[in-house]
Amino acid sequence: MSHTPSPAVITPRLKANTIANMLKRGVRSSGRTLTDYRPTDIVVGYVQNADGSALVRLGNTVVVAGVKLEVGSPYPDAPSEGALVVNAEFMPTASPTFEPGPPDENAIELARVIDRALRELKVVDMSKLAIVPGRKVWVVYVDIYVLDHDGNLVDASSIATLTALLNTTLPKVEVDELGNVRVDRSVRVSPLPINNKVVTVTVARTENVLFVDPDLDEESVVETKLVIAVSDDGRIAGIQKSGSGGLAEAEVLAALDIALKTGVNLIKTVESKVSEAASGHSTSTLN
Amino acid sequence: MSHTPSPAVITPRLKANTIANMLKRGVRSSGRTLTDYRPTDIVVGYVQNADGSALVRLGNTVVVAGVKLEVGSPYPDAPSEGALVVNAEFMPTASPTFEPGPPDENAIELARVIDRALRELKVVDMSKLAIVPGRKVWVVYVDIYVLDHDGNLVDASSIATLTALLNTTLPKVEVDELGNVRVDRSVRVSPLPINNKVVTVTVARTENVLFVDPDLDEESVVETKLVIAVSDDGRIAGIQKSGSGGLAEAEVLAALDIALKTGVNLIKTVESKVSEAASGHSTSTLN
Amino acid sequence: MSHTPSPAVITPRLKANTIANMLKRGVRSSGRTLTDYRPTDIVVGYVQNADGSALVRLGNTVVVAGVKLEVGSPYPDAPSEGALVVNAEFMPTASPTFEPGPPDENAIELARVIDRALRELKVVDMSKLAIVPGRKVWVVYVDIYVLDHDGNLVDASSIATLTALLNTTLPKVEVDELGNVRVDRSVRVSPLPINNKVVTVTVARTENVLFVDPDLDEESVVETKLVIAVSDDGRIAGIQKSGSGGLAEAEVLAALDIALKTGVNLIKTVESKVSEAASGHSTSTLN
Amino acid sequence: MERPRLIREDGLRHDGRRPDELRPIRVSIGVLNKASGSALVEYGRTKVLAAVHGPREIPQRHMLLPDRAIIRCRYHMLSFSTHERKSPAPSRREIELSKVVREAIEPVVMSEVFPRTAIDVFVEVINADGGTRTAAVTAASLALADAGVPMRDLVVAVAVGKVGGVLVLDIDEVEDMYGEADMPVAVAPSIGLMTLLQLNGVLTREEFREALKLALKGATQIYEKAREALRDRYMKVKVEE
Amino acid sequence: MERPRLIREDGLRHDGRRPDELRPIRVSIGVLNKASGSALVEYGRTKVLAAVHGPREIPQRHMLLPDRAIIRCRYHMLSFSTHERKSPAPSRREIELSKVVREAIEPVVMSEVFPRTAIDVFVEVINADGGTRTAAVTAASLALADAGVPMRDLVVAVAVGKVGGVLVLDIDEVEDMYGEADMPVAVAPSIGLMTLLQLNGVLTREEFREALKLALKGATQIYEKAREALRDRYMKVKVEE
Amino acid sequence: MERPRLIREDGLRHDGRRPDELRPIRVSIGVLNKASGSALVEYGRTKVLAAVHGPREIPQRHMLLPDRAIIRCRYHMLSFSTHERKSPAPSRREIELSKVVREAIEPVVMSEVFPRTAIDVFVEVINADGGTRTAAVTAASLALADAGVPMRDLVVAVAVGKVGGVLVLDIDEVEDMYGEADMPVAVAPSIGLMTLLQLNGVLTREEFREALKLALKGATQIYEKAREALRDRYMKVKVEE
Repeated sequence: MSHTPSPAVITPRLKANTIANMLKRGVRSSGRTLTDYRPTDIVVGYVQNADGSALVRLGNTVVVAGVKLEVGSPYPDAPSEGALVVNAEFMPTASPTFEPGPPDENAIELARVIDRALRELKVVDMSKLAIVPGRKVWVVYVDIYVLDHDGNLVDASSIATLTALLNTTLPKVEVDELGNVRVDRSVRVSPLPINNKVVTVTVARTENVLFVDPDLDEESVVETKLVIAVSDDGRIAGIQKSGSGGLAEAEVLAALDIALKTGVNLIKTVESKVSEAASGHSTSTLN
Repeated sequence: MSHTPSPAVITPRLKANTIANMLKRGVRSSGRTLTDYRPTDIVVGYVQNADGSALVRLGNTVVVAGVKLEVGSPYPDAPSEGALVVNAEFMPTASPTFEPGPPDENAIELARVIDRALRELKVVDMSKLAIVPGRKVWVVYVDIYVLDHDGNLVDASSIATLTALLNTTLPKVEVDELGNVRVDRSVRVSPLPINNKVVTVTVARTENVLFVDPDLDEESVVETKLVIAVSDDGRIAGIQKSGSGGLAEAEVLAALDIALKTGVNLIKTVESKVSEAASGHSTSTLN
Repeated sequence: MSHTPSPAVITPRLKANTIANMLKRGVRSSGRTLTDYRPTDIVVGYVQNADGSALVRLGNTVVVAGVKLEVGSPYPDAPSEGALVVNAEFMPTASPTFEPGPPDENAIELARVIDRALRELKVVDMSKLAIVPGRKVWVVYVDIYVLDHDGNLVDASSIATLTALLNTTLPKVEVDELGNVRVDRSVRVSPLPINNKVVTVTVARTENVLFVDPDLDEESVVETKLVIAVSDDGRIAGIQKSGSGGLAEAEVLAALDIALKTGVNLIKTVESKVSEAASGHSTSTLN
Repeated sequence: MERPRLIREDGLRHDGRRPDELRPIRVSIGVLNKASGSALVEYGRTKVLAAVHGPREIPQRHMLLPDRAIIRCRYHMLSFSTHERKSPAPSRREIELSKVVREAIEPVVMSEVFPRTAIDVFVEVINADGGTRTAAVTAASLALADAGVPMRDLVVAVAVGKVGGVLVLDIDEVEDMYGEADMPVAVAPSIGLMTLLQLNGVLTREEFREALKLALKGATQIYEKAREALRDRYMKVKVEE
Repeated sequence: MERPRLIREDGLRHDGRRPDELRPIRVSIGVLNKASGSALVEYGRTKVLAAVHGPREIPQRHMLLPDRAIIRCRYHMLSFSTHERKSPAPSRREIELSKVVREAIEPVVMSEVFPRTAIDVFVEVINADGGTRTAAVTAASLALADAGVPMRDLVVAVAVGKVGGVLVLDIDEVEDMYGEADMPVAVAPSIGLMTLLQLNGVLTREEFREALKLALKGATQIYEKAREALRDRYMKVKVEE
Repeated sequence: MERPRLIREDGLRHDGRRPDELRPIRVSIGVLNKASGSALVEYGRTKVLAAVHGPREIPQRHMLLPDRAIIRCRYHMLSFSTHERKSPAPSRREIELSKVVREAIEPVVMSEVFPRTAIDVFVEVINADGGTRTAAVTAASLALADAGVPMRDLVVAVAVGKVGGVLVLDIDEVEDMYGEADMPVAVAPSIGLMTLLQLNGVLTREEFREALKLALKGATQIYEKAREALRDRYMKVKVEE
């Protein structure tokens, strides 16, 4: 059962009021404008045992995403296509309010929003992931872990996911005469085939003010968010209104415009980080 | 762990006392005699996506039962027979005291009592449900949902189950040379093969009074119930004593006589509703 | 999540203090010396439906262990070897503080300590448990149930496990031309192949005193235990420090010496009980 | 099942509807006896039951809020409501939609009237033929009204889809499965608030504008149906008294 | 396993028993150290252990009742007690039988003596050869007596079956598996109450009457065994003191 | 994967280390923003993050103790940290190691300073290449220090293995998989206490003595690294202030 959440006790009411009043005047405590996105720091290939991975810092929010390729059976209605599974967990390291245990509705919603954007835009080229058509295909597991929570987990997760997918390489496989598949992860044959790119951009609403990329303090005064998936060619690849409030039609259209501009830029940042890493220049770590 | 239930707070103690006193004098608040069954309203084929279904109203108790046929593997010890799976859930819509979640012991007991009656009387002719003998058979899933709870859930469920089974048709299947089975639910080839018919009749005991088909208020004063499965040819196809009390031998025999008479009539009601529906005269709905 | 346990309320503080003071003087309430093990009573073959079983009483601690052999698939990396699965449950019969439900961390730790000792010492000869090499092997399920808890559950469980394994016989199997395996448990073809033998010996520490085989009252004053697996040839086949305290190097070495001596003797006791039983002299039961 | 032709040569849809045409909508209020309020809503063959218990006290006191009622909501599908039998365990989709439906009705409930209580909304999908979440929002909103929970407005919902390149109103399951986009929208028309907005699929900015307009148009029609049903129910009660 | 001949030509059963003959019944009381009361009951090869904790306070206070003790009961099978290994997860059968066993002992417990407490009964099936639920009821009843819980009567239980057309007492697993009906019955003989009655199978009214009579006859014999065991236990304790 | 040669002809190990040589150890303290304390510890390619929340009050009051803080600990592996993807459900191994890690740090925490509170330690294995539990203990101990929890000593841990007949320090995954024994040890060097000791494998008494000596030697080196990192962190903070 989904239930009205208790207000997080993280941000004291006085501070929340200050934040809300500043936002109404178009000012943010961090000095950002309403449409400023926080700096994003991306470490490509952070986890050696993953087939692709990324650590993303969006302000003080930290997310690690990893891709594992496993040999599995295709869906009966798509016998020559790979499969995609996206999971997200909010780790108890990220916030004193996060409990260990299976993903709650927020983590499930986050994973499903990213999953749908990847799927609808055909980000991964599933048609190239058959190993033995009709029998064995690659299953692409994307696992997202939020390690530190300073707001806007969806966007940070979507950036980490896109980076991890772009960082993923297919291991060598051998198929014997009986159709058994042996994977040799020590040899990498090609990058994961990618068709398109997508990130989400979150626009928050407090009273009548719209602003992008809320941090944790700002989220304490947000009742409604629009999470907008943006493709590299500037189309809308998904929307999710979230939170216990509503929006007017004009607000939705304004939020879209903010998101489309921001999203295309974020994808460019990811692309440049990934090619930097491919040419061996990525160095940063979690510290 | 099973534990002594708390008395439901639904019926106030004063009202419960009145009900108990009336019952001792052979009178029921509804005007029924001790052996009167409530009127039953049956909608045959209530759910389009089910392979067979029924909505049953027993007084103000509402139950919907549906049958889904799935292709499955036979049990090793009966390679040419179909399989039967009966589940029941008490929906939170039915009572402010029902919590969402997996079936509790009462729902499990209800499902198992109906399951055993169907199985022991061979209601569904399992020998005719092989698709590829030894490899693929029909699995008959009967799912029972209690939507509104005004007492005697078992009988309402058993009536809905029998009706749904009589309403079930087998979809067309095609088996290819590899033994793969394709189901086409848009074409119906034959009714589910039925050998016998069964319903349960519940006889309740309060102090020394026996009465049939208790409603929710009456259940608040009942310590012991006998659920008696009755076949269309007037035999006993199952018994379950339920509740934290006991019965004397003579009471058991008296309850049986009530149940046998009532059960045979209930089955006739179901049969006539099903044939009405087959000839296109069923109309009622949940409203 | 593992958490600091609440002190069990079973043993009153006054009594605990007395026990601790006595131990410091090298005296135990039972009259045992610090290195005395409690008498062990072993019933070989206690459970008819098991393929091997034993009931063990260590003082007032009672454990029943049973072995079931099931036909299963081998691990891909050991296609011609059987598999071993060890589970333990602390039954609510054993203590008013044990709750029914899935095994807690203590039961899981116990099972894994015994599992590792069996595995590392290759107690069961897995290479002889293939039925159809690469396809079908015996899976050896060892299930341990603690029925009465008077301390030192690990050792009692390890003794019961070893006895049950030595009591286990392989049923007859028939493999048809399709590779299907039929098991006939009414015919027994050979004992389970055993390479080596192992039991654990637990040495407890209270302040600076080491003593073997703590009973439940003694466990109330124990902060640290070393569970030491001992092989029939006097080697160390596993160690697990348990409890919220620590030990000095010299204490560890002293504990080892106690354990090695005790363990070898315990294995001899088990061996003689098993051969007694094989010649038909075992009689005792749970009463 | 082969991909059907979603837009016919005459411009109508696979079931004969015009692009901007709703399926037949049926609304029944107060269909259950033991719930505080209930409603059965049908969009074509999609059939959804909603029941409300409360406002009431609950044993899980730590969830309650000092200044308003909390809303708890479960979206649940009966196992036989779908083409393939749905396993009884709650799916991730059901968990997400329980949140989405809750957040669609929460903005209109005057929860401040009943502090320290819970209002429980249970949605049961009896038959699923596309649009179950939108029918669920409409049903939940009517069940709340039937329970006498004070509300700022009714919320009604409908999905717009893009199928065969055309924007169409109130898509059914075939159109959802084989179409290019599905955009469910919930609206509280009198207060001008969208309380649910999802897009599954890819649209340009212009297509999105059009789709939104179409959704609001459909919602207005459903709103009229819903208010009419409430009026009928209310007057019947008056007469019966 | 092939269907064995259940009734031999001489009219005896597959294990040589007469139709109205019990298996050897063994009863041991007070077999556990840390439980308030315990009993081990064997019907032939069926071996069932019951332990009682309480009456006691429990952390789950919301379950407790102001005017009497609640009884909590778990029927559980050890994994190796059955022919095929039983998975450790509680089965639907175990959940049902926990309720059935609880409701079989509840009528004789004088729970009003210990309000606001719980009496916990744990039944462990160690070896299953038919009749585990009836042996469980007998064992639970004796464990309660051993724990000093005041009771109106002992409850004992036994199953009657119809096998090969013949009504037989105390059926074992083979008879249960291949027979036509299985009817477990629990009785508190001194107060004339049946506290468990189930029928799995199809009987006519007359067959049922006969079966019931046979069950009551068998129960009387078990009742004597049980009382004798209690007497022995009690006297031993006296002597030991 | 074929069994690699674990000890080369020149006496060095498969990765070129001497038998008594640690992998490169990296320690970062205070890497997370929202935790009371945190540390990232790397032993070669093994990468483990620990975070501490508390001392704090918790809703589960029945767990708390009147005379000291309780420590709660979870050892958890990210799904992609291992060769084969780890299923998200907690494994029995993770449950055991949560206990083992908790019991390794508990002896040095001065829990009596904060009665009726909980100190929560969350360990996340980001990349697993052998020695995750020992890196976890070191990380947990540093995260506690970073959180300002008063401690009697730091605890650091390292595993000794027997591979190809040779005792070696700080074994990696290949050595663990193909070696003969694995013995993780945690030590609080200044107070001379071993707080974790496990042996998986078979050793003689003499081998065990040797192994223990080697472990204590390795632990001393890690202890220096850990103290240095704490000093750096502390001084940086001073300077920043």
